[in-house]
Amino acid sequence: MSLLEVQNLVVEFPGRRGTVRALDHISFDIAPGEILGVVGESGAGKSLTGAAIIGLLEPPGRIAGGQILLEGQRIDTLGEEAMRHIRGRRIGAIFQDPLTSLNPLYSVGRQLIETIQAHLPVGQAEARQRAVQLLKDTGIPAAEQRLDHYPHQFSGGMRQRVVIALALAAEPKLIVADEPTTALDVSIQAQIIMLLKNICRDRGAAVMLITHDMGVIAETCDRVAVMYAGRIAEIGPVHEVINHPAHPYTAGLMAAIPDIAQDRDILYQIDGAMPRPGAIPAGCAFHPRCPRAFDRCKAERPELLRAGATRAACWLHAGVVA
Amino acid sequence: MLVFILRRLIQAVVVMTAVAFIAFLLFQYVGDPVVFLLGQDATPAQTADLRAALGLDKPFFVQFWHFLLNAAQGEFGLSLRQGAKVSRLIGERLPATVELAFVAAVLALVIGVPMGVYSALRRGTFLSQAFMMVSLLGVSLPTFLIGILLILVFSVGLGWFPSFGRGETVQVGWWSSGLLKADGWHHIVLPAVTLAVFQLTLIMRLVRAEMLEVLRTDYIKFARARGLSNRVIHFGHALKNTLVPVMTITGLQLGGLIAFAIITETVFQWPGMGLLFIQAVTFADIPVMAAYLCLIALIFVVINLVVDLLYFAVDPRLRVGQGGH
Amino acid sequence: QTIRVANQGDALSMDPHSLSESLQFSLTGNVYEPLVGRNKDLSLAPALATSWKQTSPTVWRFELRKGVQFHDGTPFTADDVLFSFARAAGEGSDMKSYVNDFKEVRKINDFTVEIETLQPFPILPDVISLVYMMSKKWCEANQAVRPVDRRKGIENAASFRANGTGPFRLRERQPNVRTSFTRNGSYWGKIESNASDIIFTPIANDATRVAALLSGEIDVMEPVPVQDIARVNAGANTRVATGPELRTIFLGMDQKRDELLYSSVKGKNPFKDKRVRQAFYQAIDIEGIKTTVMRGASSPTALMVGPGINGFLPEQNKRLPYDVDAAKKLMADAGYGAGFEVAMNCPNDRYVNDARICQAVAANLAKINVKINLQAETKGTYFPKVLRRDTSFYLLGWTPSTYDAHNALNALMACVDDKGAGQFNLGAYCNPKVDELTKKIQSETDKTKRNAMIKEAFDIHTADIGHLPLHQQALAWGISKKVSLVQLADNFMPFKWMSIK
Amino acid sequence: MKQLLFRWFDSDVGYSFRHSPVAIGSAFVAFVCVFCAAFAGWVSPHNPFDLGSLELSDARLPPSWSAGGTFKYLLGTDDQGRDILSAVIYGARISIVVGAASVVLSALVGVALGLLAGFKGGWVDSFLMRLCDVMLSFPPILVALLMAGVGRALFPNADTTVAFGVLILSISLTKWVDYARTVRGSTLVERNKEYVQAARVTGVSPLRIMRRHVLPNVTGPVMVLATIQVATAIITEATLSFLGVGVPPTSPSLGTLIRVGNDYLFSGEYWITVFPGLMLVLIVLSVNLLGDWLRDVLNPRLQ
Amino acid sequence: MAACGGGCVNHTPLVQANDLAKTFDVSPPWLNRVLERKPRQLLRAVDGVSFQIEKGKTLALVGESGCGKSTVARLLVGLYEPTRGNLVFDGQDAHAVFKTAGGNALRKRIQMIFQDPYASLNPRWTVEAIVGEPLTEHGLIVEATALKQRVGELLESVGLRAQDMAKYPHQFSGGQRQRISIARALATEPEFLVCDEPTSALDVSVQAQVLNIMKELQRKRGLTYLFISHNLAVVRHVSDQVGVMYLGRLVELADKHTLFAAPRHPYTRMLLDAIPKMHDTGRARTPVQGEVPNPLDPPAGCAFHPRCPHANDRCRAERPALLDVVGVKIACHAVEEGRLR
Ligand SMILES: Nc1ncnc2c1ncn2[C@@H]1O[C@H](COP(=O)(O)OP(=O)(O)OP(=O)(O)O)[C@@H](O)[C@H]1O
Ligand SMILES: Nc1ncnc2c1ncn2[C@@H]1O[C@H](COP(=O)(O)OP(=O)(O)OP(=O)(O)O)[C@@H](O)[C@H]1O
Ligand SMILES: [Mg+2]
Ligand SMILES: [Mg+2]
Repeated sequence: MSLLEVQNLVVEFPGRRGTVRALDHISFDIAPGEILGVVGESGAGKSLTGAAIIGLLEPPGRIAGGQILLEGQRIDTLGEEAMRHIRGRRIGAIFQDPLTSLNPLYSVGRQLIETIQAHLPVGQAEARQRAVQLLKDTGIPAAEQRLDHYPHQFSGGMRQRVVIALALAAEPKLIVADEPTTALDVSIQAQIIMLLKNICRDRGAAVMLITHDMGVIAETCDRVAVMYAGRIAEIGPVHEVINHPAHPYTAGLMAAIPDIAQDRDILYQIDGAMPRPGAIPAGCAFHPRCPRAFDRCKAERPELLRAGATRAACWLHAGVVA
Repeated sequence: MLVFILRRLIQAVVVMTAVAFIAFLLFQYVGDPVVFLLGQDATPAQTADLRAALGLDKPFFVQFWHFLLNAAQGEFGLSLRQGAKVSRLIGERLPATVELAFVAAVLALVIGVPMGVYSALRRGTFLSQAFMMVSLLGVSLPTFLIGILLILVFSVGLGWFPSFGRGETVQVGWWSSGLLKADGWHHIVLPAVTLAVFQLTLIMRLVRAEMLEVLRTDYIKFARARGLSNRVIHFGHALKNTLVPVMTITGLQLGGLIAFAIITETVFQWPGMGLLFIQAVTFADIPVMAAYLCLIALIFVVINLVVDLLYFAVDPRLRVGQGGH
Repeated sequence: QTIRVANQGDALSMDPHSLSESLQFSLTGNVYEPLVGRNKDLSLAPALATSWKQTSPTVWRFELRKGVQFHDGTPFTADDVLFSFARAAGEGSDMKSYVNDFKEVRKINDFTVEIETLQPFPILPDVISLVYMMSKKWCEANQAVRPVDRRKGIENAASFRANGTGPFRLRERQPNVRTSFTRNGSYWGKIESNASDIIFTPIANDATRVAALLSGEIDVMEPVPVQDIARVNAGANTRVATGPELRTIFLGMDQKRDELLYSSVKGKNPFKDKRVRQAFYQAIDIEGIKTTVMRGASSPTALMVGPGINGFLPEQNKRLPYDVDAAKKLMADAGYGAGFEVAMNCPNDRYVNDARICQAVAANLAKINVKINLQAETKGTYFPKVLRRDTSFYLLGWTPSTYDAHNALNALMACVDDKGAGQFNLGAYCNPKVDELTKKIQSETDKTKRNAMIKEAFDIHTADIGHLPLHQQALAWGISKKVSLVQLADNFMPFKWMSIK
Repeated sequence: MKQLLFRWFDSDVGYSFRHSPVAIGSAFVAFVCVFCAAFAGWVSPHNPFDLGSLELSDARLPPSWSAGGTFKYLLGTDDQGRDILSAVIYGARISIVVGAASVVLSALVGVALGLLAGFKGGWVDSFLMRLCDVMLSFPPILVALLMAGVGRALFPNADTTVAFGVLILSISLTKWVDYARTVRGSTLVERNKEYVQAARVTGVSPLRIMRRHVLPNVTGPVMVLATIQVATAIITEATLSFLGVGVPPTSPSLGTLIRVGNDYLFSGEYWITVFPGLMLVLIVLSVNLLGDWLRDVLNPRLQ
Repeated sequence: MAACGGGCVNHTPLVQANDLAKTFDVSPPWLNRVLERKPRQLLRAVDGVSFQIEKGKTLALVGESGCGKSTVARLLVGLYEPTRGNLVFDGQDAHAVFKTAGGNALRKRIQMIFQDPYASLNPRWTVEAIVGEPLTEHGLIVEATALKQRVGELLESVGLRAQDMAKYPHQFSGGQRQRISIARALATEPEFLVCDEPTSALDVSVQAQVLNIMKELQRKRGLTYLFISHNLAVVRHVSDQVGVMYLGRLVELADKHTLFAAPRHPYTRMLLDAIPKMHDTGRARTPVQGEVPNPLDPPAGCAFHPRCPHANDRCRAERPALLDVVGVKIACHAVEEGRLR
């Protein structure tokens, strides 16, 4: 059974010009221990998906359809209090900027201990013990002393390690990591990704890794979902998606990335820009930019269709199924 | 830390000299004390005599220099009008004002902060809207009108509270306290409420605005994501962070309370420094006015210093010298 | 029995010689006493002197009361009298003008003193009724030989403590907060009061003071704002005692400058024209001001002094009629049919409803096309300005401190010189006849002759329309119905005539 | 113009305005107040500043609906026979003018100095900020009180206009500090934004950068501050006139009217103070609410 | 400069930085220094950087955050005055010229493109005003219709439409904004463009659009670029030469092909190694340890030695100079000594 199952998730923002649909019928699942990458352009809805899963959509955003199942239990309809026990305990979260994710006025230890005690029935001393262990596990030297330091006394990479420790404090089975390395230096990014990957593997936690960086996905994930304009364009095993993209958008994206290993005079470019939510064209959202669009794309919205080892929301693959 | 305090002290001296200078400059224009000292039957010769005797005929800078010299020793001379040492007059009046401001500040904080927190947490509910409206009403009415209305209702109408004065006081050293007797508390209610209304409004709105900002920060979002309870998030994480910026403004407001006390003290015949000052203004009692303004400046400086030190206590980021990047 | 008394202001000091101001006299007058005091009708009464007579035109002899003790127990003798007059005449005293004309104060024996003056001084007993007697011994022991000397920055015990012979002792003094008195058990006379303690509190704000009376926190207060008289009278436990006050409120005009300051008229001074002054006079609806602004608590007057002042004659007190048409005509005759514009100076916290009187006057004058630029301001800035004579048209009030018309003539109506004559004659009205009469009145000892001269001087001034007298404001004391007291026209409040049920 | 209006209507601010009953209500009230005040001559039944028209015999009449009231004076008259309704309308005009003028003045000074401090930095900045500290140690009421005294001494026989000038100046004298600090803060932020650097790379002169680039981008907070300060300025003016240094009594502002009316609270002539008080509350409240709303709308973090 | 007719290859560099350095004084206030006996604190943001760029070529600077890349850029466009060293542009000492009346003429020839497409355009101006500003500022075009015409051309040259000039920046996407920035930079027809991370705030698809335009413009107009980035893949795509910076100094300066084919400096190797490889998935890398040291208190000797696997005592004590090693400039003792190849 999958650990997390998202079915036809719809997220809407009621706004001044009517309701905007920011996520439009998203479905995917994550198996226990699996790392699912989520990529896409800015504004594609990656963070929203994560926020919807941990139940932290910012008002006025709301889940307007579909369901989210965690270990078979439906969690999108839970009340605030019930959801609180899931957050942290069963789903951990990591955000982009480690500096702003930590309360500057409290020591790292206090934040760790309060998280542990919020979920686990342990005393002060044991909680502290666990906190030290967590810091050690995330590779922070001299964990014992560092526990009483304040966030500003840590460097960027160290802070993100602390954030990871906090997310793992109550041993959740799923981690939603929203661009955990974007704010970090290139050299440190690699360290953090490695850490995340290893520590989750050791603890058997599944990860939903949201990122911009195809390279990171390629290195870390088992499967990847490519998002476009609030929809999933393609989802499948990582090397399949990267090496044999089924959706023209994925293909374009891959071709647009300059390669460290080879020279190209001109990069492939997808003209135009991703539509904003609220101005998404009928049919396939990508069709105005798609070099291979045909009539059906303009009229009908494609579902995720099987295309080889992956599934893609593209009418090009309609025949395969039919 | 020590250096920091020293810096502030030096700044304080500069600020206070500037205050004294401006104050002194202004006093040249607010009236002529000699007219009051001499009564209606004095001859011009007497007037000139007294003027010379008081040093009022000297050039401005000479007068200012003398003033500074004396002020540096904490001596502001005799009140022109009352013939008493200014330091003593102020010493007598200081406790009344400080107690009034203190009670008003506590009132404003104790009511204002929870109201602000509530209206930030429950944005849009009826009660929080009502708080906002009521608070606005508080700033829409001039203080003196509020004072008179309170007297009209609670002293004359209902007879619950006295309308003037401090009531019984107890002498503790040189400090005369009204807060050690029930009668003193009885007397302080109306003036303190009057004085608190305006500050309460400000504090409430400030807390609300800051709290709303803090609630939007990443670390609050992350705290939610860690599954902490709302109570811990709101009152542990958010409130503490809210109070950091609120502290500065509140500190300034406290200084403002003492200044605003002028009106309240006038209305309630509260025997504090504000009343002393207003009386001094009407009679152009320059030494009293100058001393009062310098004292106010000093209070502001001290409050600012205390606020800054509080920052050190509250905000670990300011405690320097501990590793970091 | 405690009586709680409130006043708009406070005495600045407890030193009876430090300031010549009526509230200070009134308050210290409960502790200290003069040689010659006053009865309930302000007529002279024996106090520390039992009798006095003029032994020659320039000499007055006083017999002192025997067996009188100061509050500290020292007996009162002629030495104290000599000391007190010397103190009043000395450095730092504000009482100099009262004893200016003294040549010498002589001790005849322990209980007789003589005062010799430079010129004949008919009203000497009146004049010294405010010079209070202090104890020589006590003053010397307490470094209070001189009234407070601000020059040296030295405080003075007499400012905060008091040792007099009066019916009440000063118990506690907190300037501007509270001053309390207790009954003097060993007073030489009878005290017509049942009060054992008096607590005096200044309450500056009118509304607060009224509220305190209404809510029973105080028993006696002064003044009641005129608009609240009805309310206080309607109170279950309170009433207002009203009566005429000695102070006369009047308007003055600049009659000296050739070009009026702050006016639309250029090159001349309309106030030099009597027709203009009279037009102003007749345009003022003094009865209207009495009923609306003063709520009846004033008596319109045609004279510069009021009843209770020596020299006041009721038959002289006839105002020109209020007549706008006549006033318009006078203006037209004077060549100002179209009116003019002039600034008017007015205090707003000195006399009863002062700024409102000015407003009403301005409104009245608007009817004869005179546009008034009213500058109402606090006394702190008002007085320095008008005393510089930096004014064209102003409102002022005057109480002769000697209870004698000469004081008013000399201060308000005499031509301005540099010896103090006409010092408050801010518009510099000057009629040599009046000047001459004033000088004569000063030293005339024959009472009838003297009064005739006063009458003549007033007649001339009235005919000249030298000033525009408005009214005597009324006293209005708010009193708890439990309290009985005597209201004096000079607005003094002797506690010895005050009782409480 | 029409286009501008339309663009405003279509903008976020316009949208939020249309959907906020509070904003609409308070804008309406504020507009009515300002309108009445601006056209006081036509709106009000009498001219309370024309002393010649005052009848002492009509003094202290109650409002028309009370016994003894007449329809000639809808809201009654004061002790001078002044029609309260007209006095309130004219008084509102004076209060609004004083409030608005002092805000404009302090905003001009404050914005200019704030820009200078933020842009120049260095000792200019330090000096100006220390100056602000000094100003802050003077409570506004005190400064205004002293300034008003000074003004009177310097222009002893000033006519009404100069008196107003002094009043406005004394109120502005403390308020500019708020603008200076706000603008300095925003300027420091804006100055380091890349569009300013782009202009500098192009060689645009600092003065021009300040005026054309930085200034328009710091107007948001200034606007918010200004709306709220109009209200406080009106209250300050009222308080000053309570302390006896306000506008001349012959042309009373709302504050003066309230202060004068204060004296009649015990004698039952409530209308002399209540109606000006209501008007004051109405103006201050509506302006404050507008300011609040504006702050919420312009604050991107609260969107 | 020697006159050179069309067709001849000009080997004199257009831009020549000689020992450029910029030091910021970040000392605590005077009183603190006196009382706490702390010395003046100087932050050497750029510490002796020299390079040359030939006309029509692109030099890329890479390095971690805080290593001084932006400071170099600002030095080049005259936003900062160098503390030491100078910049020779087309034979003139640029910073000397900036101060004279002729400064504007030089500014015209050097323009800059910024990182943040949101902050680099004044939100209250129309695109027309933004792009037109350099033109009016330099007095190139004063007449309104001509200005419109020219702005339209500029917009079209970066792939936007002329009609777009009436819009405001917020009506454009990030990529489009960056194109507006480019149009503005091109308005004065500069020869040298300093691009400070022009694509790091952009999505890959948009990045491709911007990079393509930049390359195309370079080809068409013979522009010279200084291109700053921390993305080595992008650098490889756009540059001719690459300089690697670490803590304010150049540690390796080489031809692009040489550098990517055979990185010499351990830091360069580390950077290259840190990049996730897309097409051989699953390969575990050993990421380099440690983080950039505090620039206020840089390590003695070679600033990289705390993180360097090849560091020895000499590295800890002696700072290596940037030396020519077979056509590559390298500042590393290990390479110099031949310990590393
Ligand atoms: N509070 C909100 N109100 C209205 N729309 C919103 C809100 N929050 C997000 N959206 C819209 O939802 C869409 C998806 O946003 P999301 O933050 O999930 O994007 P993302 O893929 O995480 O982008 P990025 O890579 O920039 O983080 C965006 O187009 C955004 O405009
Ligand atoms: N104006 C300044 N005052 C003081 N220090 C500065 C200033 N500008 C930059 N610095 C410091 O100089 C160093 C280099 O900064 P610079 O902005 O050049 O780095 P960068 O390589 O561009 O980094 P990034 O990749 O983050 O843009 C940093 O340590 C920075 O803190
Ligand atoms: Mg996101
Ligand atoms: Mg940079």
